[in-house]
Amino acid sequence: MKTGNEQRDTLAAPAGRRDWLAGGWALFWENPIGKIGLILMACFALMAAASFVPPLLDPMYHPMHGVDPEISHATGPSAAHWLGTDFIGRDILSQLLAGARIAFMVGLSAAFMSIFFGTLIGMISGYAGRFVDTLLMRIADMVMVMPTLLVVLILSSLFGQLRIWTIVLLIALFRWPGVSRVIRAQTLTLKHRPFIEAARVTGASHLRIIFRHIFPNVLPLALLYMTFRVTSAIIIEAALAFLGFGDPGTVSWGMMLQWVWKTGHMFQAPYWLLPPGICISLLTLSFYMLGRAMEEVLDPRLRKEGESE
Amino acid sequence: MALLEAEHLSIGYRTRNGLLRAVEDVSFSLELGGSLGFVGESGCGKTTIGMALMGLLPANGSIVSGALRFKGQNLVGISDERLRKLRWKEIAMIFQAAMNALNPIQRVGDQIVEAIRLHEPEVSAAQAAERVRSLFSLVDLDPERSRDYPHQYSGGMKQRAIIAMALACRPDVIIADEPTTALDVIVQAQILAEIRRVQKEMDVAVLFISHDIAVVAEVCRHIAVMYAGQIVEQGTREEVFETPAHPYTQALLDAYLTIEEEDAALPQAMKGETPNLIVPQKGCRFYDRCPHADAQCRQEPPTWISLSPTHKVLCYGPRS
Amino acid sequence: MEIRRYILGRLFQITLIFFVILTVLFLLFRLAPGDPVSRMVDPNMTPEDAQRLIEQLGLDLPMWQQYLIYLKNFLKGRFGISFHYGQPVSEIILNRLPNTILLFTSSIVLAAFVGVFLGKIVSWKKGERIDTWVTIGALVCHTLFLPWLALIIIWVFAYWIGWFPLTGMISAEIWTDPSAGLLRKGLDIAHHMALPLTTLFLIHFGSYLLVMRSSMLDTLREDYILTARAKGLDEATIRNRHAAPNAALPVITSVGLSLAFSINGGALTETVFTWPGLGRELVFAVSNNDYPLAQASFLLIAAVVLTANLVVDLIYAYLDPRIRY
Amino acid sequence: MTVGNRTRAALLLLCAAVLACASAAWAKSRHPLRIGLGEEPRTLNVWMASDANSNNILSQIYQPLYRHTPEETEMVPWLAAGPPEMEADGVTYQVRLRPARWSDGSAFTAADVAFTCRLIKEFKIPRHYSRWKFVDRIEAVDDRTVRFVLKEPMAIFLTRSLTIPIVSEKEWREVADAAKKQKKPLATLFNHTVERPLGTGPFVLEKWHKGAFLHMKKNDWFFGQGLRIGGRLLGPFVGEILFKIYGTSDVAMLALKKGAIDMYWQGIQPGYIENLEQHPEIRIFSSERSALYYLGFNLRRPPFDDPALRRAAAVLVDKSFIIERVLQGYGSRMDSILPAGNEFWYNPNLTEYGEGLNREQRIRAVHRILKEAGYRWTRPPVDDAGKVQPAAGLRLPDGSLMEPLTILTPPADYDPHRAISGLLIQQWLRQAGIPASARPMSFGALLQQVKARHDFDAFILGYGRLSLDPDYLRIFFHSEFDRERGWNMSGYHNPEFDQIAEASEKTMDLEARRLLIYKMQEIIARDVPYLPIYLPREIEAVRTDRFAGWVQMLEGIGNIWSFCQLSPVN
Repeated sequence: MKTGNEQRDTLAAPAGRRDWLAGGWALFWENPIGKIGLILMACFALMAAASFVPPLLDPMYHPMHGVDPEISHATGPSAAHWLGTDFIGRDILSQLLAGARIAFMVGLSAAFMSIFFGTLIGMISGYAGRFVDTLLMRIADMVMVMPTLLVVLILSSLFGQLRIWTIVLLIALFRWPGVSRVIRAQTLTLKHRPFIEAARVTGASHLRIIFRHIFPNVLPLALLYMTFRVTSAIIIEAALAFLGFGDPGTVSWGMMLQWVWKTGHMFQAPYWLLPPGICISLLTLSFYMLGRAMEEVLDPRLRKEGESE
Repeated sequence: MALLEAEHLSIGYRTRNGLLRAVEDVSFSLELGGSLGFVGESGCGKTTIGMALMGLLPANGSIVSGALRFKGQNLVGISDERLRKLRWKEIAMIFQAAMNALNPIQRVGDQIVEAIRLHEPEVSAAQAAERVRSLFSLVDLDPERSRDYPHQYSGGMKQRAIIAMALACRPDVIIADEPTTALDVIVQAQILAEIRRVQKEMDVAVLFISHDIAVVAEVCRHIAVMYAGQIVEQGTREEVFETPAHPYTQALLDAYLTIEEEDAALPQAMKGETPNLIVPQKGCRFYDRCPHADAQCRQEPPTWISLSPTHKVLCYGPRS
Repeated sequence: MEIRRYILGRLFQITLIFFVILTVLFLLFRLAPGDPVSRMVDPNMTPEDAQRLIEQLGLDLPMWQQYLIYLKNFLKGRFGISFHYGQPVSEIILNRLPNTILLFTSSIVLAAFVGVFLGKIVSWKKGERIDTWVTIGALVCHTLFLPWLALIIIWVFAYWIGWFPLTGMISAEIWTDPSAGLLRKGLDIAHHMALPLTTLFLIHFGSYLLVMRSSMLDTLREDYILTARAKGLDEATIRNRHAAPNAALPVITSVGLSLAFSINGGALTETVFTWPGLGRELVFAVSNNDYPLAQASFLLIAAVVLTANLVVDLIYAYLDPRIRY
Repeated sequence: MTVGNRTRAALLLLCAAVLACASAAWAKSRHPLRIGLGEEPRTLNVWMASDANSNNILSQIYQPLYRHTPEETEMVPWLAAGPPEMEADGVTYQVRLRPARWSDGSAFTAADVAFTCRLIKEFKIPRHYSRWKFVDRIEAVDDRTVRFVLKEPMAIFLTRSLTIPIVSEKEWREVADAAKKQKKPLATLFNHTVERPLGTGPFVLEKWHKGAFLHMKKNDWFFGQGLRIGGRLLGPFVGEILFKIYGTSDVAMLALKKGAIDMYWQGIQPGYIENLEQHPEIRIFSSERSALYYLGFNLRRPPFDDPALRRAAAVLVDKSFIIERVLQGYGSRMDSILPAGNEFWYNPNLTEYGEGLNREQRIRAVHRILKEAGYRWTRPPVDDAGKVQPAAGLRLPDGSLMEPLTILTPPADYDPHRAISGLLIQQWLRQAGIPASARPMSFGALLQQVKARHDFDAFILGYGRLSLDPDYLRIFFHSEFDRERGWNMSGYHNPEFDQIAEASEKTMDLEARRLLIYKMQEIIARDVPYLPIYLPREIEAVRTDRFAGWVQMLEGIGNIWSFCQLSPVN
């Protein structure tokens, strides 16, 4: 308990931040889980970066439109196609690489947005208190009981196929309550700390207090939650695409699985079925591991709520 | 033969930066029914000694050298199983009340019964419950409240319950680690009186740990002042209080008196920080903060000087 | 008295939230393009036919009237007639609900127990190899992509090794056999349930294990654990009687909080395993524009999650003497 | 782990093993025909049923008066005893019935037929009413004779009207009477729950275990038993059928390979074939279909109101590429709205846009067509030197820049072929500078957009089971049907076509009607309101180790002939 408070205080004090970062990094790297997570993520980042290469080599490696003129059905790994081709002759490896890019994009942007909403609402709710607090938290309760995947599924099946950015936005809109609860709790403890009281006495505006004083103090916590949100965003997008409700103009791993499923290659083409599934699982794993390791660095006591997802 | 005896005891913690010597070459002894108080600021190693006595050092802590004898039996290197049997039966502990020393989801009485029946399996549940009631009466608690949960108690009541728990198996030694910290002054006084009383009534030896020299003085006949992992001065209550030899003891007493008199500036000696215990400095550990330090203090560690058969100090030039 | 007031308050909140969800759902489904009639791609369906059907289904009324009818029926406990099946929605739901409850509850309960148990064990060995491996294993299970995992499981255990039936809940051969007794039928369901149960179990137990482990590690830093050690209790007693009960409390909260999330997984599992449950029915109804059925299933799920959260809070309060409402 | 725990674990394992073996053994005791269904049937209410799975079940129960033989050349009397006798006035038909019985043993009479037809007319039952509204009177002359009096001569009466399933008066009379008293009679009729449908077919429903299976038994009263109809000796020779529900075809294929089902009654993706062919006991049927998959244009607004642009699009769409890659070769190109397999009505002499051209040639051809029609580019697809290049800035003949347009397709989960074809077509159109983008939409929303709101540029849709009678040509393109929820989704208006279409509906002489149908196909191929793309084949897989006798016909092997002829092996 003591250690937790001490660390939090160090967090608040800018002077200690560099030391804390160095110490945190050491702690992080010492943790095998953090190490594995980081290495895995680096691999996927490399994949995402490499996704721009194949289409430059030959237009037939374009993940969406490029087809091998020689191949008109699913084939296994070969020299020209290291992971084989899909049923119309598109290269699976370049799809896999492009999928990494999409996964990062979806995961990070959805997580960023949901953290943004969550932090904002949490801070306002905690800081304003009373009626605003009650209202926002009841809304949070309501959104919280919605199974995100099913909601997005309903929306996308009702309003036609959704663009990838709409999906990202929807995921973010339904994933904020968990974050805002934690941020609210943190804001409540901060609210009566001397430096906030002092700011208020000197006549700082509410906005200034929230963004200048409270925000920097809840930021590490928000970042921690972001890693967990990344995993859930990636999983939801993949599940959506798998069920056929993804953005068809995008090559995501979920889409690849959908293709392999819907075209009847599921149990025929392991070279096509396995890579996207493994990639989805490993990328979410890497973010999750990162989050857990970060959490141990940040504060072992703050975890409870975020983790069940 | 002393009931409890430490000889050149050194305890270290393994940390990322190296071995932290939290306790260095400490010797003391406690007689049956006697009382010894450890005083020092936080981080000086006093709690570590308490934990070592209970065999409850954290996983990265261990006794590096020296011996710790209880009734002549060396506790260093003893098997966990034997140590476990010894705990509470022979050596019990009173924890700080502000801590969650009581399990929040068990009834207080049950927690005491658990200890009794663990060490005395022959005692029936009813007998154990009866004993709890009498223990509660002994520490001035309403026996009926033994069926309550800890959160229903006030700070002082919790402390009494903890004392009752410590007495449950009639141990020979009780280690009291900051038992009155975080209690308000009136309750603090009551608890101290309580400890003194049960010590007398039950004839149990008390090892009292506190940062507050005044509190220690109220309970203990002997006092050991600790600084940076070492005992720097040891003696009877009167000796230490009336003729403090070590500059640190003097500073502590000064601070105590200053607070009493609500006056004067911060004592000189309290400036500066406690030394790094991983890479100990060559000379006296108090060198940086000592108002009387000289070149010798810096070069060589001081040795013990006996001022009386019971009073000794770890300093080159003890001044009275 | 206190607790009754608390429950009443919560029930009131739940009703309110429920009502909002009800309205939002209604609006969503009515605003969305597409109706069940336009789905019928059959040149024999003339525009007049379509118009007639729309009138008969009551889709031509003004929105507010439809809403009032919807509310009125809802209060009477009538969820309308499924467009797709032409049967009362309540009948369909009542038919599917027990299956979902059976699969979902058993997997969650099993996962929670195993997760808590293993979490308890490994937290005791923190930093040792077994802890690292079990933690990594739990993380892997927890982040596995569920539909994919389900398909792999089907392929390996139902097809390749062939121990279990591929999908479904009962086998037609046994249930049409007049000589089959209750036991055989029960065993048949258990046999079919093994794989979906395993899938859901794998996905969930990891998360419960991780929560339990963290919670245990926090608890182990608590002072009453030190007290328990000081009392001379052996490690197993400390773990089981002092640490675990305290550490399990956050797990209960986590089960409640993650329920909505688990339901996603439940729906996916049901879909892949053709388990005749509510989640699968919802996915199916949604893609068939069967508003009454989709609405009712979703409402039911929301109601279940809301109530379950209340129940979780009550259990928590029951187990933790510090909380009294 | 203690000894106790270990024992417990071992016991558990043992239980699992016993369970696995036991259930496998139980399955062996009887010999039902086991059929996989893709989804649960919606309903057993024959009036409500419009989905394939319900129809699969109901087609075993409710029977029509006439049906096509597997060879498709002619209609044979089914419940009728002989061909309909037309009287001299050209509007009165008399049909004799076979001596048949309902599955409960009661007699099937002319009253049942008359009741069914009147029910359709009274309730104006969707999907059936349009084929019966021109029938004036239906009379039961005697127990075994029905007389139909039409308002005017109708070519489609025999093929389209007399093929509806006949229901029993006993089963439906009360329901219909009760429904008529309700505020919404049709809805009441639709929502009537049928537990045990009463039919005349080869099988009767024994039990429908919701969400799991349907159990059918042989109908001992089946009128065809032992008869020879259409040159075939009818059974059924199978005692029971179990219909099992598999949500995904992948699992159904595993079930087929494992032997858990004998047939999967749903078309499968070509992707499965290679693997299935490795199993000697599995046989693949690839059958002709009567279907149409096409790209439809909105003729009501620019840019596709211009036939030149539609023709250009027709040249750009590489049908062979789609068939070879997307359909994996299991399909054929279409140039008419009618499938080529419909040999009698199909006009083989139609323009084959872009046939035999490669990509570059197509682009050049389109460049030419559009330039002649007055289109201009900022960067034409073919530069001055005659080299093909990425085009940009396409301007309409009136000088305005072409707005981005969308091709609506069903979503990939509904039909991956159409969704992917949409993406391919998008790329091809862009090569000529047409700023197209494919947008998959949920099926309901797509139809709403196209059929009701008429708010779209182009779309890809398909008709699964087109009747052999080509009357649908009229329904798709007659201007009468260009209205909300009408089937003329393109908004095609051509008085010449309308006139021919109306004539074709009423021309009784087959040859004369054929000429009209030929002409209609020509006009549509010229104006391209719809661009027919492909006709996929129906691919089905069965096991051959337990049952034999599948009858292949148009639309595959899942037909009443198969079920009347299947018999256990050995």
